[in-house]
Amino acid sequence: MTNEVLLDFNNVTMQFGGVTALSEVSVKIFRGEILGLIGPNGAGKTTCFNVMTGVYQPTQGTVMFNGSDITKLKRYEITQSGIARTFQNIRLFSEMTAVENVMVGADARKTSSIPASLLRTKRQRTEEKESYDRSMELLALMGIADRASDAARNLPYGYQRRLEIARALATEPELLCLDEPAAGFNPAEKQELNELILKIRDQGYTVLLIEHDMNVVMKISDRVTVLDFGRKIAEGLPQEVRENPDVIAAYLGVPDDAA
Amino acid sequence: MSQLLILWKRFYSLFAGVQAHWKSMSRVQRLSGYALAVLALYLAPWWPKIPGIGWLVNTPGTQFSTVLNDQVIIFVLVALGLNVVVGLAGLLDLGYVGFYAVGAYVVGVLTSQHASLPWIVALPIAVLVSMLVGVILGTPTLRLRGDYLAIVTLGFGEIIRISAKNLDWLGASRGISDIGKPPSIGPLKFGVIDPKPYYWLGLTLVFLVVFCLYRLEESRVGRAWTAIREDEDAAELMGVNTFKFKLWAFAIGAAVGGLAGAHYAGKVGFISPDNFPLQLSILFLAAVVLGGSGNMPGAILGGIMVAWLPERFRNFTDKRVLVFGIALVLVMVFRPEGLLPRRVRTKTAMRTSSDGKEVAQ
Amino acid sequence: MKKSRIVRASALIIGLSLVGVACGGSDDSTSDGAAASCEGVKIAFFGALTGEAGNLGVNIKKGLDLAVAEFNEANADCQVGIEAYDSQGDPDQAPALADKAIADASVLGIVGPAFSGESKAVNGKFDEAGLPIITPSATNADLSKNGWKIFHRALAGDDKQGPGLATKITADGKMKVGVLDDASEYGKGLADIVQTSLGDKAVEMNSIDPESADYSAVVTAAKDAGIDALFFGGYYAAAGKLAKQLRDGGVDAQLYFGDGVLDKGYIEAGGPAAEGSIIGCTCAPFDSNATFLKAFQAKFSEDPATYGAEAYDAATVFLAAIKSGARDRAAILSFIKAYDAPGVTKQLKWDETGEVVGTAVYAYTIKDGKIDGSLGLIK
Amino acid sequence: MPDWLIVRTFWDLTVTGLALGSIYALVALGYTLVYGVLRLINFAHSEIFMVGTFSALIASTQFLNIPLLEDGNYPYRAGGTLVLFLVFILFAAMFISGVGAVALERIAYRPLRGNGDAFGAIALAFLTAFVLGLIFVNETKANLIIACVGTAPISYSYIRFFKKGKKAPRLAFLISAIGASTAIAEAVGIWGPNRREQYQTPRILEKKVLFKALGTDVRVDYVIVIVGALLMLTALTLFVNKTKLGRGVRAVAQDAETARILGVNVDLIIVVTFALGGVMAGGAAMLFTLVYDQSRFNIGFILGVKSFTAAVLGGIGNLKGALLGGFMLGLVENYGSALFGGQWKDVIAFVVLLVVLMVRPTGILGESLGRARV
Repeated sequence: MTNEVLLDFNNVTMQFGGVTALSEVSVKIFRGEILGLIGPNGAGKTTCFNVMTGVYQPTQGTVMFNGSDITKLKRYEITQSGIARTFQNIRLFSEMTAVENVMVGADARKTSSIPASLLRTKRQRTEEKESYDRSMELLALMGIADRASDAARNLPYGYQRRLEIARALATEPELLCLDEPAAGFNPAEKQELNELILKIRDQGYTVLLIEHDMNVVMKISDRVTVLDFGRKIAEGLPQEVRENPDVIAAYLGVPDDAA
Repeated sequence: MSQLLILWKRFYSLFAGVQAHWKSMSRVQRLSGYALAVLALYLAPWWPKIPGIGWLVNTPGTQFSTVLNDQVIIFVLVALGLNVVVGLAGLLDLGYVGFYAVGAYVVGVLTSQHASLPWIVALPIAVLVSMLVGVILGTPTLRLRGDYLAIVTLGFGEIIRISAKNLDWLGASRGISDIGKPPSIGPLKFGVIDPKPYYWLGLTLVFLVVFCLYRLEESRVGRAWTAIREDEDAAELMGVNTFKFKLWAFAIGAAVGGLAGAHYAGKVGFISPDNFPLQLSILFLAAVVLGGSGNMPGAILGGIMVAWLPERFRNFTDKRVLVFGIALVLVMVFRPEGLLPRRVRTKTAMRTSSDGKEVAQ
Repeated sequence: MKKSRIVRASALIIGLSLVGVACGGSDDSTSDGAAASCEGVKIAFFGALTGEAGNLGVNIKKGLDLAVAEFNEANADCQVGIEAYDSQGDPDQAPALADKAIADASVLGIVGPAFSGESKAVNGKFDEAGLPIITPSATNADLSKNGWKIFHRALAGDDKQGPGLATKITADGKMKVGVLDDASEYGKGLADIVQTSLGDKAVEMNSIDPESADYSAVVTAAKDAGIDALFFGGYYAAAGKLAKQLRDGGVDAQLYFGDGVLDKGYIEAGGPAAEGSIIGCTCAPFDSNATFLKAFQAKFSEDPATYGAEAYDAATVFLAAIKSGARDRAAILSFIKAYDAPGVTKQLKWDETGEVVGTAVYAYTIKDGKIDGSLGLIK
Repeated sequence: MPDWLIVRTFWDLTVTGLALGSIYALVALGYTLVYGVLRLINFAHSEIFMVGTFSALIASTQFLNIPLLEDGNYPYRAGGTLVLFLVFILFAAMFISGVGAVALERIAYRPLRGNGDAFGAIALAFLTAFVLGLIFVNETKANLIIACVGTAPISYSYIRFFKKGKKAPRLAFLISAIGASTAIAEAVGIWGPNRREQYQTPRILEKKVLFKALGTDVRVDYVIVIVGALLMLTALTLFVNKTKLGRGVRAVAQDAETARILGVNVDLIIVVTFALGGVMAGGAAMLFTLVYDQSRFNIGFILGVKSFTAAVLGGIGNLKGALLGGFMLGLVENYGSALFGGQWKDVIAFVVLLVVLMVRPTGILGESLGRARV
């Protein structure tokens, strides 16, 4: 972890009609860290994600990534500039094979298009091979290479969750946003996932993690940001946040393992 | 009941067995198999003479080889093109007949109405113009969601037909006659009566289109299209420039539709707005979905069925359309994914594998 | 390793196809020409028997049936067959049917094609194959200008009908005539000719969509223009709807139509609004020939309808050719070229473009819910 | 003011445009309701309308024994008899169209939702047998019956048991709808009264000019159509907003899964939706015959396309949008015809649709029965 700011989520307000989902939220993510983003249901975590990845245009505020403003960029341009994400409810391309799913992500970095594909130029073939090799590598990294040729919809739940991460990683992001990757996992699986996320971080990726399960978040996050009702109420090291009275109040009545 | 189920499964496993057997053969054997199949297709005009299966394929009341070209080839080409738009990219296009008409009209205008270019020169222009029209129509409309797109494309199909019907420049309701024909090559004479050369030309075009589309499908382009069809938002968030690829799908579909129209115009020599009714768009779509959308063999089969069946069963002429309608409902009830549903391809994995070995299953 | 079934199947198909190639040059032709007797001699009908415009084709087919039945009865040693090619009036379906007719060597002549659109799509084929045709109903003026040697029609074209109608309208003293059409090839073509013939009496009223239910925009325009007559080029179903809505909308201009409206369907569709409309046609009144009328009524227990008599005439010419001993298409064609005899509708003699020499235009009117031919010749 | 046709005849065009627009609007309601609940373009809805026109025609000629013409004149009625007759014909058309729409759902859509019931299964079994009988057996009644008896149990069991719970892809619904649409139109064309020819209706309402306003004759039939359409829309809105079933319709449109969990009988709601759409189409059909007094087997197709356009124009899924879209389309078509000529009518309609969608991608009033998908 360095002190270099990778993503600067600057004073963002997001309103839907009359409802304010985020209110003047500022978050900084440093290169190489795992930042945990927590908060009760409806606190605005996924909205944060959606603003970062261009799904929503914020009503106010800017998102700076690597020093440039990405607020107005199109979604695919944001991905190509280095932010990738997974989804809270799995959104794989279910009719495609696992490896094809990952290849779609890998293609984000490729340039050959229709004419090249039609002519099968040398570069196109090289790129296809690169995409394929990289995708298989990522599937292996996630431990799901054995089902590479199966349709995504036929994969077991845990595989699908990990496939989403592989697909996101294939876009070669600098920042990886994981939206509740451990949802629906049992403790053993969660443990595996924790190790996986740490491994990813150690490969040089920056990770933004939304998680319900406090144990997961506290265990692996370098820093934690807490949202409640669309406002940032706390930020800091896991230990500090855990003892923050505002956070305790926000979570009162919500058991730690609410996921 | 359970016995029925078992029978059903047997039937399927038999089918799978043939497939496995096919895969187990050597490359040479497979290639020679393909070559023989292709040759058999080129000899299709003589199929009705084959004892045994002749009665099955023959079309009583109409000339079989004319049906092969004017109906079957046209529908197969169109189904292939529309399959890119609807089956692969998941864009519901109810006005596809418009592109078909553009192709035919460009050839008509360039070879007869306002110029007398040879057909062979007009053909690529027709394809390009259709593609351009696809881009022009697609640019404003592809931002619309699925069903809005459907009604807007339907409107475009109608706009093109009505314009052709009312613009004197396009021959209005008189249509365009004396459209140029493909140049004769050696003994192959593209005349008025013998439809066989047109069929062979059309079949060659089909192979060409299949080849090109196969290359696109088996590349990043095909993956992008499928991803868009499966989940457009997720695709965009994975870095797919969805608008660009949707526009490409639209343009390529339009180009193939235009090619079909140009081939048709060259064959029949006369086109009028009555050749391009809105209902034809719906038949085209039916061909794609009936056969199995998103799957080239399916689209081809669907095209063949929709074109050939009505001619085969000409003997109950007045009930043909009724039967067609009921059959559409029945096929959708019994096989909602079409006659040849698309299967998840495993080929990508095997073919592009870096070390040439098949990926462990 | 065994040979694949697919390989075997393909090989089998190829082999058998080659056998087919060897056996006969042209595909699925059924006959190899006829001998001196009339065995395997057929006259074909080509046009719509089913579908949208099926009525018209059925009328024509009846005329053909009657002629052939009479001939076969009179010539026990020469039985001529009938083949029907039902195109549903669709230029898309027509070529495959035409090729079938061409390939069937026993088909020596064609009564049809019934419509102008399908004629354009297939007449070139018939011309190249030398298969003579006599159409009893395709009246589009341009058809005879294509240089088709095999083309004949048993009635005058729209280039005669249009001026005839204009003459009638002028003779009726109409000064401001709205000219409307259905944007079909037939309707637009005829309306244009009528408009040109009328000169500055005509008021251009554009087109309507025949499938549409609502013509209120046209009714409003007609009312606004203050016309005293209206010509509509189109078919009977649209004409009926139009007449009704014009009358309901308070337009009482005299209505004129072309032969596409000469059908009892117009009266059904128009109801009281159809009364008094004037319809032009180059076809002769059904009762102009008493023998034909009686024979027709005896066979079908109904009156002949539009083009029935023309179809009868066309068939008669072919049958006369067969009677004269012509057994191939070329002989039949030269027989027709030289033919000059009275038919039930008119003198049957063709010029080199295939136009019949008689160019009479008749006017019909609707009286007491019936088509009335008493207006007689208008030109 | 320029002396254009459209300026001179503006109010004439407005009245007739609103009358046609009312019919578009009523048919559009059916598209909108079904789309809102099932996210399905019910392509066969236009044929439900067509069946409605035939029901109205048959109700008047067969049940009320009104002749087409009496001594060459229309058999006009007046006063109480007229009202009674009109109401009877209206209910006949509504009833048959409603039943038709429900049957359509059972046969062509429900089996695709993996929820086929006995009625649909039996109907489909017989349709299968009919097709097979036509293809493989000569078309005699005895052979058709044999084919039915032979194949019905197989298809019946297949639909009832093997297809349980399997939901077909969206396109399959559309194709099934197109097939059903074709089949219904053709069946009426083959076996209906007067087959493929135009079918006339007796005209019992004299088309008198009711009053003059702004230099325009306002005819009584136009007034009935416009007022009738407004009344029916009001009734429908009340039903959807105030009754339990209506709330169910809205709930399912919002989120079918949640509604199911909350105890809403989704299948029942879908039936209600189709029935409502059918009834509205039946009403539209009766009003249509009142103004245009004729019908034909293929009358539905173009009118259906237009009405669906109207629904999209107003914002599909939105009841008020259907009304607005219908009126707007009727007017635009009429004004456009006067400006550019009747042959460009459809082009004008579609261009307006395109322009509106460019500015407002979910129609003028937006979607409301359900919500826009992300």
